Amino acid sequence: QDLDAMSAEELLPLAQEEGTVTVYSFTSRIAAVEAAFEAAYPGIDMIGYDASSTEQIARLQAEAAAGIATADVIYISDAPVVLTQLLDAGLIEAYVPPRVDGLLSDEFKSPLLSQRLSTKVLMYNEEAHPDGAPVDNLWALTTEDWAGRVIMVDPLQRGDYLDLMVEFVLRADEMAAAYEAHFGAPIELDAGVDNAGLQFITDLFENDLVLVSSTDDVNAAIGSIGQSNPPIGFTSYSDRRDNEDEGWALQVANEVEPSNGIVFPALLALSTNTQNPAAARLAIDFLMGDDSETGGAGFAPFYVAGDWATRSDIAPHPDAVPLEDFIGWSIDPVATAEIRQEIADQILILQ
Amino acid sequence: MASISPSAGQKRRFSLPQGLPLKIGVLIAIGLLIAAPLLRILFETLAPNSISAWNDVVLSPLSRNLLWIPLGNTMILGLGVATGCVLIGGFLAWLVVMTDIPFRRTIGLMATLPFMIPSFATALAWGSLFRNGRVGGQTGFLEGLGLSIPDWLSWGMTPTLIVLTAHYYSLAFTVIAAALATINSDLVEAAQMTGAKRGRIFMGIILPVALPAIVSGASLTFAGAVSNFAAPALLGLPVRMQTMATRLFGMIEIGQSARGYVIAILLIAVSALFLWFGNKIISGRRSYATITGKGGRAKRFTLGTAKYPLFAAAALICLLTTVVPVVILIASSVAPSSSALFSNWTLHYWIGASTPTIAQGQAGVFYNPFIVSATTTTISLGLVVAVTGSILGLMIAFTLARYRTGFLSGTINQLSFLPLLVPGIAFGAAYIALFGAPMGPFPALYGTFALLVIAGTAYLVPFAVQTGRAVIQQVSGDLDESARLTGAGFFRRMTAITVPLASRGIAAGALIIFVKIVRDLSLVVLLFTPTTPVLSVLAYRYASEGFTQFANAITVVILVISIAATLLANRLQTKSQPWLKN
Amino acid sequence: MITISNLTKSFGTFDAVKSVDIEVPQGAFLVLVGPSGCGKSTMLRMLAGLETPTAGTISFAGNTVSDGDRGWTIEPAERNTGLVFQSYALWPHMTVSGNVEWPLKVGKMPAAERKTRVAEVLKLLGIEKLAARYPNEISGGQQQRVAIARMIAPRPGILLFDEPLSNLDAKLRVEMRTELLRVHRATGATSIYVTHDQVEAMTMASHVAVLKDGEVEQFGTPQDLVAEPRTAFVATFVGTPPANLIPVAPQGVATTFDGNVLPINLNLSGPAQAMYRPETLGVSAEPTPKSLALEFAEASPVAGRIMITGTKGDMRLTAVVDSAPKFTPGDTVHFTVPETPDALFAPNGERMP
Amino acid sequence: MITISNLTKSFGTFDAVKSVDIEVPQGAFLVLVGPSGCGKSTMLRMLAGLETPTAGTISFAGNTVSDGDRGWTIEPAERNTGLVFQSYALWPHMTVSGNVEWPLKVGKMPAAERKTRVAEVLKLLGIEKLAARYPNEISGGQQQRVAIARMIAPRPGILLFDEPLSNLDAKLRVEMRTELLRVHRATGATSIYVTHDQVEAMTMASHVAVLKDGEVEQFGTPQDLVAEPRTAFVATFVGTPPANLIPVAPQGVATTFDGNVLPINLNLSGPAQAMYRPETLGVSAEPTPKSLALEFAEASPVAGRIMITGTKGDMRLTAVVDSAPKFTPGDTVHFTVPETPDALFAPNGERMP
Ligand SMILES: Nc1ncnc2c1ncn2[C@@H]1O[C@H](COP(=O)(O)OP(=O)(O)OP(=O)(O)O)[C@@H](O)[C@H]1O
Ligand SMILES: Nc1ncnc2c1ncn2[C@@H]1O[C@H](COP(=O)(O)OP(=O)(O)OP(=O)(O)O)[C@@H](O)[C@H]1O
Ligand SMILES: [Fe+3]
Ligand SMILES: [Mg+2]
Ligand SMILES: [Mg+2]
Repeated sequence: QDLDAMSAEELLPLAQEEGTVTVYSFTSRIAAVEAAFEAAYPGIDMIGYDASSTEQIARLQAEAAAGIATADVIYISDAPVVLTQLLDAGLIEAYVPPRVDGLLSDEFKSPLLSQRLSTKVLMYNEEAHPDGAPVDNLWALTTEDWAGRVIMVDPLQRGDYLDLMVEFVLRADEMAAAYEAHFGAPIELDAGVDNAGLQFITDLFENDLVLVSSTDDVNAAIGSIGQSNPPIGFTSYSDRRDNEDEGWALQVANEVEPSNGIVFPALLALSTNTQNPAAARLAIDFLMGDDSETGGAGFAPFYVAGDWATRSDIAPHPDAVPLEDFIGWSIDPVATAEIRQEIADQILILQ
Repeated sequence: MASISPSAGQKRRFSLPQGLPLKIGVLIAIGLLIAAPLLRILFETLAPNSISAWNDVVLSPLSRNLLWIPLGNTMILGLGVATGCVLIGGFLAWLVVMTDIPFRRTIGLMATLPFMIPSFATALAWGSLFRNGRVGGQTGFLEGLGLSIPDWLSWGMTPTLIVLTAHYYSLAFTVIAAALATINSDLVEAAQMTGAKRGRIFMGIILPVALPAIVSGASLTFAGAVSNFAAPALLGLPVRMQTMATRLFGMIEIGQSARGYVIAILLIAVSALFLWFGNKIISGRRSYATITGKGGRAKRFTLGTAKYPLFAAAALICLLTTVVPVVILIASSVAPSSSALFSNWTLHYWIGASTPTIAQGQAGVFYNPFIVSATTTTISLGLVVAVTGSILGLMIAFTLARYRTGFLSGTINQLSFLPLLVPGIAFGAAYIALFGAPMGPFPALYGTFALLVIAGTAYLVPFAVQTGRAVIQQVSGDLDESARLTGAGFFRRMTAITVPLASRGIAAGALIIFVKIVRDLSLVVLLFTPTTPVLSVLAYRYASEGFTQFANAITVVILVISIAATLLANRLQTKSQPWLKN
Repeated sequence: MITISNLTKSFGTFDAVKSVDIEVPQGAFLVLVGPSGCGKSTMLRMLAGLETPTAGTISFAGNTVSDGDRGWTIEPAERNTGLVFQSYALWPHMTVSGNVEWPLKVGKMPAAERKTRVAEVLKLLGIEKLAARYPNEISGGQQQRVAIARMIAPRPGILLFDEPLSNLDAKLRVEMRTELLRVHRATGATSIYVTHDQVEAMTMASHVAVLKDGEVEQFGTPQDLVAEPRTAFVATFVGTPPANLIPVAPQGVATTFDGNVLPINLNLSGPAQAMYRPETLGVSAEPTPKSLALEFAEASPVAGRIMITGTKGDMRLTAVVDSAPKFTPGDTVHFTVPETPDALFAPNGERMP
Repeated sequence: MITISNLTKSFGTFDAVKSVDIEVPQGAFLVLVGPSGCGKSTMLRMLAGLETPTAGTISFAGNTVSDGDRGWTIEPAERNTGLVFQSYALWPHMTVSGNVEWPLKVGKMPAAERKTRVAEVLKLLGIEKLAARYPNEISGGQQQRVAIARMIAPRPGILLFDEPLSNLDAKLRVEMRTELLRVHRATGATSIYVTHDQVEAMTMASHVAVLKDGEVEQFGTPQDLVAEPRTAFVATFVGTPPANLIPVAPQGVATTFDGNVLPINLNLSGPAQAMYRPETLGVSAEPTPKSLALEFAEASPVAGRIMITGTKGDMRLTAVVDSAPKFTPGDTVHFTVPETPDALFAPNGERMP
């Protein structure tokens, strides 16, 4: 019978027969999910493997080479890499639980199921700038005012930042328009630079962009309170939730031309060689949340300010800008994957 | 027993040169454990869809930033750190082992610690003193005093060099101290008789007779420095300084692993060159036999008036490289805000019950249900790998020390060093691919403790080889020969003669392995089934969620385990070498 | 029986032992003597199986144990030999009794027997009080005795000694050599013994081999060697004190002795070396017709007599006389030469009939 | 001048050297002799400054250099002494010439001069051909010579030798002692020399100190010691061969010698030990009225005579005779005792007037 078409209730007995399901997860919040899942479906043991996207990919590839399969469900970010190295290579396959099929827009269903959305967007220190973001156009970051004071993680060390760079190029036209809006003149491209997005990246790097190695460093640099002239930079909107604990004053710049950054998905997929096909599907179904306002126990760990459920029926977190008001670009993993390496090479030359 | 002749049955004819069977045995072992995974990594880069990576890395417009500049930086770091570490480590080792400096044991313990403190903590410690406003956020203590710290002192090569030296010198210390402990004091006394001053004796006699240890120490610290990611990433990136390690990490991270592996292979090749050179130095006709069959006396240098200045210098080094990072680390596990490490301390992250307002309701590490099981798993893993790694390392070290020349020895030497330079993730992946599936009569090891042990052993055996060899080379050959005459077999001699004499070096190697595997993440995370996670994985989980305090608390737990192991090793040490008592 | 044939050992281009042929009968006590660096220790190490010969073979009772030509050698462990290393090679991490006991443990001797045996050999060597010390806590001579104790404890079939008593005082040395001989006789083991002590060589040996530059100069009983040295080298090497050699050449009916014409007719046909035993030379403060003037070097009472040595250039003469004037360094001593030398050697060192 | 007063060195509870008082005049050549483990090396090490005395002081030319009572000692580096270690202590990582050269480098000798000096001492010790070898590539005796060369090269003011010639052959040893004496005289340095070789002690020493269990038994010129041993121990320790001691006790007008009554009247008032020099004892195969029967131990030609040793229980007698019957082990030898002993010692070892 067609497992893909089965409802959770139909899958349950089959899954219980299988008895276990292994989830590779890029976040440790899987532990909370595990507890909830086992409470919801007694008799099925969920095993959560917690490993970064990169490690998951390495592991899946190595397992495939050895002809073994231990994973049933893959919960992973880094969509562009996942598409090329796992999906195209046939190591994972898409699955959309029929229950949520209608609640997701197409971009979240294919090529892989997106469970929620995260961001890499322009953030500033709201203590130093109580009246709102100090910039209203990305191109301002390339000006003298912000020389040496724009900070982000090295895009050649973190895939999501590379995706951000790629997005600038994919949105070159918007970038060109924003340029004109900011400087009042159409953009002139440097030799060898063939679009406004790349020109932006180039100018940004030339403006003494400060690179660090982790998002937390960016947060601390931008957000630490007590700074008279804090830098500005790209980081996760959801990190704002740590403001109080960490002594930060992070705020998102949501009124920026043409956009403040990217919104990208966390993906759920089936391992192609899963030994527990029913339980795997059941787990994905569970991870997509129940039909309550907040997604219930399965989604609870992910119901945080600054991250958004892909399901249209889960209410936005009250502490954050709702997704529809958010100006970040949603990435297109397929398009991103196509030019990602090329952009990486360009950035490499810039460094 | 008046018969002269061995009966015909006893006769065993060797038409092989001495040592060949041993060499071949060792070669097979490391061929399987080390060469196979490395070759797999190499072949990965030669696959049709990744072969272009070679061109990209070596011969394209990208090469400059992808390879050459990072390579240059890496070599500066490697050589600089190795030099610094050997000097500082050697100096401290001499003080602790050979002189009557006050608080010898304490200094000795402190000097082994920096390696156990994660290098990010050392880098943070540097930042907390010297950080300037370039990146934003909190500035360091000195800028807080109103001093203006230039970029070169805050970021880039200089601080990275210093931090890595402060982190790795303890490796050199451990190896060199083990070697110095075996030097008959009459060699030093003979030098004293010539009228040579302390420094002269140190440079002219002590360091050279400990040359194998120095080469080992230099090799280990070189490898450590060139493969360290945390320090250059934290301190170098803001001024766009890249090393092979940061590049390699980045390439794998952004999905260009073929390029990453090519970089790794090139790093291995370059390092192999240095290693070969180092080995060349110590494999000549020269002997380093300082433990001889004429029991020399064990005596300490009296420092006289220089005692206190030297003590002050040693104490300062230890303080700066251990106490400061440890304080920062502990502070960061009790301070609610990472930007104000010394305010609002709370023990919540240690002993707090679950409060929804903090860290999404995580309970303090002591109440964390995982922590106990993770600690047990971690310690057992550490112990098992330390034992297996030491045994394999001992075999290799013995082979290398006794048969120093020849192609086979060279190969063994190089091979047994390489894992130090391979990124853990690549090594782990190769292991899964090679040994994950059932092989003939052997069951699939994937996901088992056994695979992790085997991989960990192979991955960390270089430490045991380097520390072991340095000491074994100092055991005069006639001690083994006189044991051979008694009819004792190879293993008997090994356990009764070589191991006790080299015990300090072996213990040092085992300790380093223990600390490494307990802290290691990349290999463990890839190979282990984390139903019962180890501590490092736990720390990683917290860190990736942004619960830095928890992560740091676990790091402190790991540090405490490491220190406990050191203390234990020290104890066994003194017990196991009664003839070195003073 | 130990048969050594054509045995050669080279270190790089240097030949430490060159085509040595010796047959040592079962139960014999062979003493190897020879100048420093002549290859004695190398010989012992090859016999022990620690060193593979470059060429030649060694066989024990007819079984080849080392074959340099084919490059193999039987493991030391399987030769039933014991060696006292010149360097002692004590295990620094074991106490004195531990050092002696370990080989017995390896030999699987039962614990009780082992204890007795250890106590026994330590007592034999007079080091029973040091049992609990480590090698670095005892004196050089004590270390040397531990090395001997360790070697003899398991009663090996072939005993190899490399200058085992060199660091002992004269009194102890005399006692020890008696003990070692007793051990040798009690076990009937074949022993090969390297020493520089002439008295040791003469009193202990059933056979002596004199080595020079890796070659055997003469092999025979100790009496033979003293009485009939086959070469000039042997003559100057054995005996207490060894014999003197004076370069001589015919000069009409007289003879030049080291350039001085003395009215002695040796009937030479060409230059030669004349051997005089020390007791045949006389000594006086004044020149005599048949005396040679040398510079006084040293005097020492030996066996109730006085041994007087003089040097002149390379030549060194030693006379043993019942009484002699008192010389001080720098004095001239006149050595009177008897009519007939004890032997004559050709300039190349070979004995003349 | 070296003044040693009340010098004591303890290792834990064991006293290796006990209240030694010696004055060594400037330029003297003091030989230390004594049984294995009696504290000779420890003395030298204290003189060199390598060991701090437990008590007592050492002063060089009036300047205290070690003070055990106050627990301080001047650095070896500042004493201008040189020591040939009993264990050689060659630096394994330097070649032979490197070993010899390093002290000169430390002494800041100019390179050219250094080269000459190294070549010179290597030549002096006959090891010039080994200059480029490492210590593990040369023989034991060669190593010992390197140790000597290294010590004398920088011409230290006080020369300390710890059994420097023990591993050399007799011939070389004779040559070397002449050379060492020459070095000693040429520099006028004070030398302290440990040896077990009686001939060395007799020929080289201006003064001899006999040590026993860490104490000085007798200190004097070599002649004194042989002629007038102050204790029974010294009597049996010096001389080649050393004197014999026989336990004697009065038995009416006769005397028991080791229990046997011999018709010799020694006028004793109680038990004592009679000393006989070897050359005063006779030897015969048949008993005589004044002979003692012992078991034959060994015979060896010495200085044109024969040295015969017999043992009985603990007693060991050595006679030096011009000729003797041929004995084989196990034979009974009869040692004839002369009328008067050369000296008498009380049972506690003290000399009787
Ligand atoms: N560390 C130590 N602990 C205890 N006793 C020691 C120690 N070192 C030396 N001794 C003892 O001190 C005594 C003197 O030793 P020393 O080396 O001076 O003797 P020596 O006269 O040179 O003997 P030898 O002729 O055998 O070399 C010996 O009995 C030795 O056992
Ligand atoms: N590894 C080596 N390389 C070169 N020559 C060596 C090596 N080992 C020993 N020799 C030489 O071989 C010769 C014989 O050495 P061996 O140790 O047998 O001498 P020996 O007769 O025992 O001398 P000694 O009486 O001084 O102990 C020596 O001249 C020595 O220099
Ligand atoms: Fe579970
Ligand atoms: Mg030798
Ligand atoms: Mg001594």
